[in-house]
Amino acid sequence: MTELHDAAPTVSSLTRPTTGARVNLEGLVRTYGLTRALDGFTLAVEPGEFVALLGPSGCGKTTALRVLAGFERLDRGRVTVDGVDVVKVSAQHRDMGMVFQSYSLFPNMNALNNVAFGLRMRHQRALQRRQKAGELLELVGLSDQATKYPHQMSGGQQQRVALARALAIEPRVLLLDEPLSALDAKVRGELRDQIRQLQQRLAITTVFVTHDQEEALSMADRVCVMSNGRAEQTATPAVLYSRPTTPFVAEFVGVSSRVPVTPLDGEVELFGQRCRVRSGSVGVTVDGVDALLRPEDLTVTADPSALPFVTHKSFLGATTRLVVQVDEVPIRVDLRSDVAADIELGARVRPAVVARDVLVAPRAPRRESTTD
Amino acid sequence: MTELHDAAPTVSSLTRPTTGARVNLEGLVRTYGLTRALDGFTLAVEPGEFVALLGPSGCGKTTALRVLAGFERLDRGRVTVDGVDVVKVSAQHRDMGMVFQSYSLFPNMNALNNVAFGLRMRHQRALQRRQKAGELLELVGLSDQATKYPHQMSGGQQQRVALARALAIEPRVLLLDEPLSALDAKVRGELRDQIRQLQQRLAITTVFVTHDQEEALSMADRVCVMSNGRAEQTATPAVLYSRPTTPFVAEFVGVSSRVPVTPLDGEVELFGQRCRVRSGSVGVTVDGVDALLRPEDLTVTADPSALPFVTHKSFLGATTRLVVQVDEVPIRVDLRSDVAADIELGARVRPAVVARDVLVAPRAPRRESTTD
Amino acid sequence: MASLVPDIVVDALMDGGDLPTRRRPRLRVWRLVVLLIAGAYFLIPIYAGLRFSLENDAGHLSLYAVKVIPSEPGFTQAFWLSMRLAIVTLAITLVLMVPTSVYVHLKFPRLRRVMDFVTILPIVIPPIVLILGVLRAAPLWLRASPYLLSLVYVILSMPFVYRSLDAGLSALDLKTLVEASRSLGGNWFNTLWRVVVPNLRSALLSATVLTLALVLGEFTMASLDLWTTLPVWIYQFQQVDAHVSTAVSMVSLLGTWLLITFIVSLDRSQSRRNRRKTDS
Amino acid sequence: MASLVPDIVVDALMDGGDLPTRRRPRLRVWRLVVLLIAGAYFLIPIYAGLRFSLENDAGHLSLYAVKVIPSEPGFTQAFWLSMRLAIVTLAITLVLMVPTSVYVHLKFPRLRRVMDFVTILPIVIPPIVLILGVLRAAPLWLRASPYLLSLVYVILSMPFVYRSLDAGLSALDLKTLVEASRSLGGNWFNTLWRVVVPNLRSALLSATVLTLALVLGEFTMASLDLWTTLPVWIYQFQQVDAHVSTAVSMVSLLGTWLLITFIVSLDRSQSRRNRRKTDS
Repeated sequence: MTELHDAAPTVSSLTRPTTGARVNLEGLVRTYGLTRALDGFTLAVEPGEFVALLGPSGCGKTTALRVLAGFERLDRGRVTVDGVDVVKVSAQHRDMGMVFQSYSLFPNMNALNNVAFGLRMRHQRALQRRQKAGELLELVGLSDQATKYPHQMSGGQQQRVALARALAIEPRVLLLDEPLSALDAKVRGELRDQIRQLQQRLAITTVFVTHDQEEALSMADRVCVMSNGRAEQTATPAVLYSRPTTPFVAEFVGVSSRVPVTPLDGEVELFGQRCRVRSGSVGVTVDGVDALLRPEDLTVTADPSALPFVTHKSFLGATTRLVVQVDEVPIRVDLRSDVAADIELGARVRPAVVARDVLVAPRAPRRESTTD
Repeated sequence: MTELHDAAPTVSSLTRPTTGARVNLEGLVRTYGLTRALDGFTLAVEPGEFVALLGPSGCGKTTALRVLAGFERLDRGRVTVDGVDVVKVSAQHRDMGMVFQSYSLFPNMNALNNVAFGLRMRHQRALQRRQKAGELLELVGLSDQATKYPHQMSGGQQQRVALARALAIEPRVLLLDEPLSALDAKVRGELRDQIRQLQQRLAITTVFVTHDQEEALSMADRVCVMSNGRAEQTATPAVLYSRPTTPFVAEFVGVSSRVPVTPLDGEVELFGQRCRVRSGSVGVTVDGVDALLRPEDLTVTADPSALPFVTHKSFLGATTRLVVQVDEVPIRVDLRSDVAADIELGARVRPAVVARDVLVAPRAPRRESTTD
Repeated sequence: MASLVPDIVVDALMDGGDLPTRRRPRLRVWRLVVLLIAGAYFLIPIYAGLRFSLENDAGHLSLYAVKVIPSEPGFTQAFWLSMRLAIVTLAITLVLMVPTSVYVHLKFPRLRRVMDFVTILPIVIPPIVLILGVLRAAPLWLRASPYLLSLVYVILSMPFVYRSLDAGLSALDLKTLVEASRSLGGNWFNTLWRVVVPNLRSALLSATVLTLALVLGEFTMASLDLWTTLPVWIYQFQQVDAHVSTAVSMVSLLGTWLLITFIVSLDRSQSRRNRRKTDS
Repeated sequence: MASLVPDIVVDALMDGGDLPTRRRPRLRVWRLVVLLIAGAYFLIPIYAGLRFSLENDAGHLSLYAVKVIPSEPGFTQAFWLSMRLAIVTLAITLVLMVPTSVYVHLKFPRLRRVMDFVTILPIVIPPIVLILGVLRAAPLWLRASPYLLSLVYVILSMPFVYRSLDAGLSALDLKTLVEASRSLGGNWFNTLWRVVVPNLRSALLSATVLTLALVLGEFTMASLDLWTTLPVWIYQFQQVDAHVSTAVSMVSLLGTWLLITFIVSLDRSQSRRNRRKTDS
């Protein structure tokens, strides 16, 4: 975790924020046989912005990235970088640095030569490219690994070299294709911080593909939630979390408990309490809506005379998550761990809403218990 | 997530809590050449208890589990189940159900036959074992997958069948060897809940090996943190998190920021504030200690005249994590997301301790920035 | 190489059911191209042979060459000798190689490199050198028996057989499967018979087919060891009647292929049956 | 099969540096056992051959058989014919198979099954059938040239060569490497030459060694096509002087092995050099 201590290398242009490119994807369509991987996908990325594409597998997020990189043909739509249409430009000439999910380092080259490869392709002199590659390895904290071959490095180190390699060509756009998904929890967390830090320091326009919402929310300036080849909602993590504009986003982002409610005059009744419906709540129809309750929107107090009781209790560190059975519906509640310590498994409790307002969404059909 | 709705199958003995076995591992030693994988490891597991073995790779946690399962020879030490020494008993006769990290289902058998395999080895009749296997598939919510072959199922489904298979033999002890580590974040979370739920319902003694502290803390009754083949501390998640007894545990469990302090009369000064040292803090020596501050122990208030400033900001859902630079030391602080919304990146802030007391540990040598 | 034969004959030429829709049309064309090239390599010679064997000396179409085969001097003996050699070789090979491969994989995975080395030797050593050496080294009683050839064929088939088994075992995660079976109460026999072998079926079939093809087609060793196996007989009889000799080689090719198809179809029906029943 | 040869000769017999300590003592014993068994299979015949070639007719030790080799009638021609065939075969094979394998892997991974099938055919078709068919099908001008044999050897070596390349390519994650190179500004030539081929070195060497071994050792095809390659000469000369013939086969074995060792050592020094310099 101490990579935060890293002194910035005292070298050259690397630490000066370059101006990132503006990227526009407009109405992308890509069809494979009968499947539409992209179905009118549109996204605008500001210069220097970090945008995450988030969605379940098969939602088209990787296809979108590969279209941007030039690896995938487009049936319809426009891709512009700083206003210039690049659809006809081959991957080789797009100047986009890409970090792949699997370890994509060239096995026959050591770390330094891997990083220098892009410079070599740009016909830079040996001395120059070696110096630049060295600087980049320093930037990702791997100066001491320069002569190591990929197979001699850990997964996390390899991905950092891959990052350095992508940055070495001073790309106009940095593309990250689930670069963390093959790593251990701990390494993943650390690399997450490091990527975000570097991206901010270099102010490079970045598109990041992930299926892990935690990753997307914690790293990105804006998150684009995708489904069926389309952008469902593109917004800052906080807005996405608290004000989803489509039922899909409401369901997909964050952990929620669903409680059936009947809205009346912009209010709903929950646990005997009247709560305001959050403005911007979606699809409030007559024939049934659910309140979507985040675990932190709720609290419970011990009350032996209450009917709801605690069925699960799991320690999360600062908070402890309880699952409370209310009228056959399991409700997730996060309490501060010291508060939760007094509540036993099986205890009778009275739930209450602590949020200012609650999110409401059309009632979902009960999903089967098959979790995947 | 809705597997919590599962009605308990209305069948037979499965839902009746069986009495789990008591397991004792005493002074286990296992040497490979010059390396001691186990170096006097001791652990007592109560009947029906769920104990997690947590530690970095190479700490001996898997070896301990394999010794218990009978797959690994022991150089010294005793393994007793309900008081009976089982060291000489072969794996085949130990009656322990095991779920492996990788998909260990027999590829040539469908789900039902996989679950029934253990019963077949016990010479149960076809009709009987088919019924029992069916009940177990129902228990893990996969009745509809009975005739599917492993390659036709998702990773999560395979692990649930593996769980059903391990439970089918009504094992005295359930052994879980990182069963979730190969799965996606979402599936992992769901399966985590399900395993814990089943374990509690069946009250089966369970030993769970993991390197993921979140998993260990959220699932286990007690967690045994291991290092170098020894148990560092065995305690409930809450105690482990708030009262680590060794520097290793303090460092390994949870995310902490280290701030150098000078203890005086059981107090330390932090950000101009005097704080009590937590009772049980370890190794308070004269020549230098650090306060270990959890992100939730701290808060910050905006103050343009302050020196510390926000270097990172990442949205975690209910909370937002800030990294605040205080005298060259980065400090992690978790704020409620609505509070943190008002604090910009780069803003000057004044940190403060909100915890009742702070944990103190011997100063660690600055680690290198190589994160793995 | 493990699943070669079952994959080949059945799946490779038909459309795999799980082929993504998008690739289908282009793939079909390419598949056709590859098969046409393969055809030029293999089918033209076979066609030429077939035509020649169906001609009489005057160049007219005739079945006489095929009809007279069974009555030609020496044919029956050569045929049965080849069959006996094939069966003996196959038996020795499987009994020797299956337990060895499983054992090495399970207990001494690091030995696999040595095995790789040892089993490639028969390809790297010129056959003429091998057979001359064997003939000099073998004791007299063995040199007098055709089954010395079987021993040689066991060696020759080793590269294919070992690599088939190795690939099959590598695809398995053998250690975990064996441990799973053990922890569920399976003894070693049950573990091998119900867990390991069924999952090696493709590899075993592949090994079997390759061994049979090798034994039924081998010429150098047999002719140097002075035993008239089927290929040697075909060669010798060419001087007597080239049409008949070619007809025999065509029939032998057909026979080999029928045998292979039969074995592979055994595998297919077996796996289909397995899939149908829920509790075997 | 990809990394067979480099692994084999160097690593398999020495102790791998990364061998876990615990397994070492037991492994050594087992390695010895395997090598002893392999020895019984291979070294005894070779020893017998060696002894025989170093004896004169009277049974006394003598080097005369080795000394007279170069002056024996036909030897030089046979030797050079074999060499020429080896080089031509190798060239055709590599030029044909390398681009094909890379292309199939990259663009049509589903075609790999068809390739598996096609490239196994030469093993499944009895050589005697193949050569008889080829001889009937080939046009006259080609039948008059020894290089018809090269074409046959290309086919015969296909199973080994394709499988070597296939294994090498499968170990690579070719698609990602190619895309990484492309996105860094590499054109197709640079991508192939600097990224793909260097990482296939082991596979290419393995393919080369197996092809050379096959061509230098093949007897059936050559003798049926009536060309006196080295193995055919050895066979024929046995009737003239068995000692000399055996001596030649020993020398040819030695030659093949020296060639292989040389090629493999090229690979080793190459990779060591690569490892030493930081910017090539």
